[in-house]
Amino acid sequence: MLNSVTQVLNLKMKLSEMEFGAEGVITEINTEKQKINAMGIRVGKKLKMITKQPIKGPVVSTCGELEVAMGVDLASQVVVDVD
Amino acid sequence: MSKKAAKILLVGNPNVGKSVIFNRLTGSDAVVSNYPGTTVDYTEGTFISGKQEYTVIDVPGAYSLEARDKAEEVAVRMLHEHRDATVVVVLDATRIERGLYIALETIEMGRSVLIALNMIDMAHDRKISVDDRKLQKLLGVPVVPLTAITGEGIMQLSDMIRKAQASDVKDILARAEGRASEPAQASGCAGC
Amino acid sequence: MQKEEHPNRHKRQVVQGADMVLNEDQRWSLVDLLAKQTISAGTYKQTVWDVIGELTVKPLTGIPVAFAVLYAFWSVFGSFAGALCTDGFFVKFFDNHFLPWMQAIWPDPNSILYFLFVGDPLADNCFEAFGVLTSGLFIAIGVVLPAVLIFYLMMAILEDSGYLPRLAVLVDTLLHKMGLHGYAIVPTILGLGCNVPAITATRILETKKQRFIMMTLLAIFVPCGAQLGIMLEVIPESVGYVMLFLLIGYVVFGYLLSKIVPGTNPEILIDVPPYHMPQRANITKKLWMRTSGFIINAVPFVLLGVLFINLLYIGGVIQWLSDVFAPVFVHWFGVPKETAGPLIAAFLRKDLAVAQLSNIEMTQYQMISAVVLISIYFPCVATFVVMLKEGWKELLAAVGVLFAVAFIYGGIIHAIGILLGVA
Amino acid sequence: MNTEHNTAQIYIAALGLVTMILGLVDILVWIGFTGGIEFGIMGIAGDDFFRWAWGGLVVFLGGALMLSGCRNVGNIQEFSKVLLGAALVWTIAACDIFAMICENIPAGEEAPEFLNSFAGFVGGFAPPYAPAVILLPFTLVIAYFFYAWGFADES
Amino acid sequence: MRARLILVSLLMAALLCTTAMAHMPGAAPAPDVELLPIQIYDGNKLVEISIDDLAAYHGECTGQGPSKCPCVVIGYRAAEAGINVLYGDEIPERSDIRIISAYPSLGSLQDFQYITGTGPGMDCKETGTFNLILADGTEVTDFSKKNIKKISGNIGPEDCRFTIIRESTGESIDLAINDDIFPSDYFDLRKKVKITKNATPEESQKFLDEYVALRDAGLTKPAWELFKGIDEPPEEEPDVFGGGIFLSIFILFVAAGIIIIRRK
Repeated sequence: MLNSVTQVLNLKMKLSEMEFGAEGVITEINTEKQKINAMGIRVGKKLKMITKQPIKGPVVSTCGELEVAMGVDLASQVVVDVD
Repeated sequence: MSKKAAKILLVGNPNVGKSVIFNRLTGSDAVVSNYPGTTVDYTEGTFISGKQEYTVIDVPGAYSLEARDKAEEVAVRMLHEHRDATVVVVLDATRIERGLYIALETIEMGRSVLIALNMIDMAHDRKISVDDRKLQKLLGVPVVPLTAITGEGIMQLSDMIRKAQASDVKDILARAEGRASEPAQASGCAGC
Repeated sequence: MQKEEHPNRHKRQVVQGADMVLNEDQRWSLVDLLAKQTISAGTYKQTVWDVIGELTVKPLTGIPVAFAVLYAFWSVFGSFAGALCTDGFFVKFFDNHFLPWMQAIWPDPNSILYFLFVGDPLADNCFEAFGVLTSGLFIAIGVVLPAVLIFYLMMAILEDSGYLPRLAVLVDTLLHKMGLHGYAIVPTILGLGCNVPAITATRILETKKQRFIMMTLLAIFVPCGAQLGIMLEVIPESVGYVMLFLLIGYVVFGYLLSKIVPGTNPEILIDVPPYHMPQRANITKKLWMRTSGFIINAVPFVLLGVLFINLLYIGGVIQWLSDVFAPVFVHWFGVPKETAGPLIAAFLRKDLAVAQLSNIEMTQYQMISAVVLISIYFPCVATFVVMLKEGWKELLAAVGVLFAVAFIYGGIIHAIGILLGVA
Repeated sequence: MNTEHNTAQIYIAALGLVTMILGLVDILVWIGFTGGIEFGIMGIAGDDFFRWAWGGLVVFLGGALMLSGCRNVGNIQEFSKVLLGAALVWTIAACDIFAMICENIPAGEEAPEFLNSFAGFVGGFAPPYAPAVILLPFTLVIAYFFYAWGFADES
Repeated sequence: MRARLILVSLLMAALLCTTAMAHMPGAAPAPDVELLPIQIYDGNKLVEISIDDLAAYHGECTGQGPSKCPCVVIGYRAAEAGINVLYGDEIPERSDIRIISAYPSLGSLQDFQYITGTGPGMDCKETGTFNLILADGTEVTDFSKKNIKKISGNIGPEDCRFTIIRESTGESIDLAINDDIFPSDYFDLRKKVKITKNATPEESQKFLDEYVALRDAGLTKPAWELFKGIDEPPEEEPDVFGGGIFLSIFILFVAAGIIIIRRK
């Protein structure tokens, strides 16, 4: 059910809460903006969430050609408009 | 008679093949030394191109000069310590945007810069084509495409080092936005 | 050296000085502009390598690969350093040729100098000779050097191939809870070979806190290659339990330390590069630089360590210390009185202490707790000295933590023994 | 689904199953159900935790990966799992062969000379072999599929 | 192949240790080496004959208490080596064993009598055959101490020969003592000390030392060093053939792999 809702509402979600393999456009990055930007994860870029390690482990996501792994708290700072 | 050994700093993101280029350029006399006061190491070596002798320093990888960790801090300090050094910014052709950021920062510091566009073979495999001529025109600094792994383009790199030059970021901005101010070298209209 | 706490303030001036024209956002938009005009990306069909790249990072398929990589790491180490170099060549060379030659050319066998440098004249193998030039050199060149060589080689291959970041991501969950981050797997693996290169490898971690925790855990819970070899030879049946206790200690005390030690423990934020074939030139250069670095600053310390011990033996300090500490060992740690000597000697020569322990009869549980005590006890002298180079303040703090941990954990193991009714 | 994919699927499924069973046998032998067993040219000593329990687990997981990927083997995602499973078995086999090489180069403990005789060296490679080594040629077929089905070329 | 290896190494280990008390006064006690007993079937009962049984039997016959003089040792080793070669892992029937000795010494002949069950005062369900046929072909039947002493006046190392025969298959093996086992002057010293009894104190002391050395050699040396006719068991030579196949296949695959990758 959740999936169909996001399809319709274009729900904004945190990267850390995205489904495996979900894609979306980054709408905002709250704290540590410069650090995350430097890695190539920037507002307006298309991002795909590859995997999450179990028990609050790092989140791995690809953005264009880049593949970046970030801690779960960092990932919760990134908000993605899931399509 | 070769002039006093000119200094070259190899700057760029980690994993872009800086050390492969370093190995290609320098002989086996490269030595690892520790940057004073920190736990960060860097390698230094020498090579001769034409009559000019160069000492090359492989600066620790950095994503931006907005130092985030010890290694990036050392990179920034090295840039400031070696004021007269030519800076070769190494970009990964498959992930060029991330590399361009640090390239722009270096140009903004007013340094004489040369861009080494590495991993052209990888880019070709991934169907990414980079118009280095255009980039050179826009940035106003020489851009040398190469594939360090096979050694292709290394010769051009060592020849072009003499042609490294500074550039003004405002001109780059103008050219990028098509406000046709005269490009640094070749004529040709901008923005068409 | 400016303080760790507010680096950004200082750096901001450097970067945002007069020469910086654009701010971050303007610069990124310029980057986008440039990129748009110079890059054209065609459609790109995922190759097998990309899919494998993803599979090795996803936990379900990634963890088996991590098991296989660690297995390969240890197996190649065992075959190359163990079977081929140390047992196959160095043991024979040192015992049959070097030791007799050494004993022959050294003037009179009962002088102090002889004892210091060649050790006990009756010894028939380099291990018991215990002189600086005999067993010191043997352990440094014969045992530790091949181990470090193969470890550095494999570590370089892992780095260049691009697998190391994936391994770091896989283990980050566990290590992050211990105040470290994924890349701390590198010093841990190196530590199983020899603690000295591992301590120098802690530079891979970002903040002081992480480096301190890593160094302390290395010094306490990660047994070095020489000691592991001896344990396998002398007490093969209880090595499993000893390693189990060490692993539990590593995780539990890592967690505790991350709670106590001040300082920041930033989350992992790393780029995961695509796989590419490691370059031979790169690897040989890296290997050469690191190994020569190891020889230059580690081997002298191993020799120094053996010399230092011999002086202590002559001075009778070891004997005095073991008498003083005997009651502690017997009541608190529950090990027989005679183990006090080897346990004190373990302060300086871990692997020999395990050998001396083996011929003191005690129950298997006592043997396990004694060996665990030896490994969590002080690191070998070379490690001690390399830690000193990394900063004497950290060293003192590490020593403090080490005594506390050895004391507490020794007591806990003894208590568990009593509960199980085995001690 | 052309016939070649079908036969390949069955082959990979069978191979995956056999690999899992052999991996399991390694672990069981170590746990001590039976002393070291020899079966034709395959021998499982089962005496050392590292080689047989850990190695056995890796072979078991390799088999599991092959099985998990063997359904529609034409698809790149599934085939990569099969390839990864094969890679696990190759790792163990390669480590065994490397171990054989390293153990056979030096002469025995007591022998005065350093290097083993040539006959001694070659003799060291005699059977029995570990299960992973025996599975090696069978898993190489997967490498053949890799090239034959054009996964390799990026065109 | 493995079973044979274990047996050989067991035999080696066993040979290295046996307990002995020579009746020769003043002889040093034998090295504490324990030898593999000879196993034979007497009827369907398995009988194990160890060197101690033979020493005891020899002591009984000579009335001087159990002693492992060199002759007893050599006799035992010859019988054991012969049986081992002829029967391998099987255990022989007592009746199937025939021993012909050319060495007229009390110790060895009593060994053989005991093993074949033909000795005085022995009640065995079945007996093998034992003959003492000297070098010149005459067969000696009177095994009394006096008679043996008389004819063993001038024997030498060349007399120390035995033939063990497996009656059922007719197979036999001739064992002669190796030249380096008996010291050159052993027999003349023996004559002086034991028979003519005119040995000087140094000579008897020298004889005593050689006596002990001979006994210890007999106990500790492996069979193929003691006797001509026993070849050293091939120390498990590596299975070059199996290894060769594996290596060549391996190299073939690696080469093929490299070529394919090169061509890619």
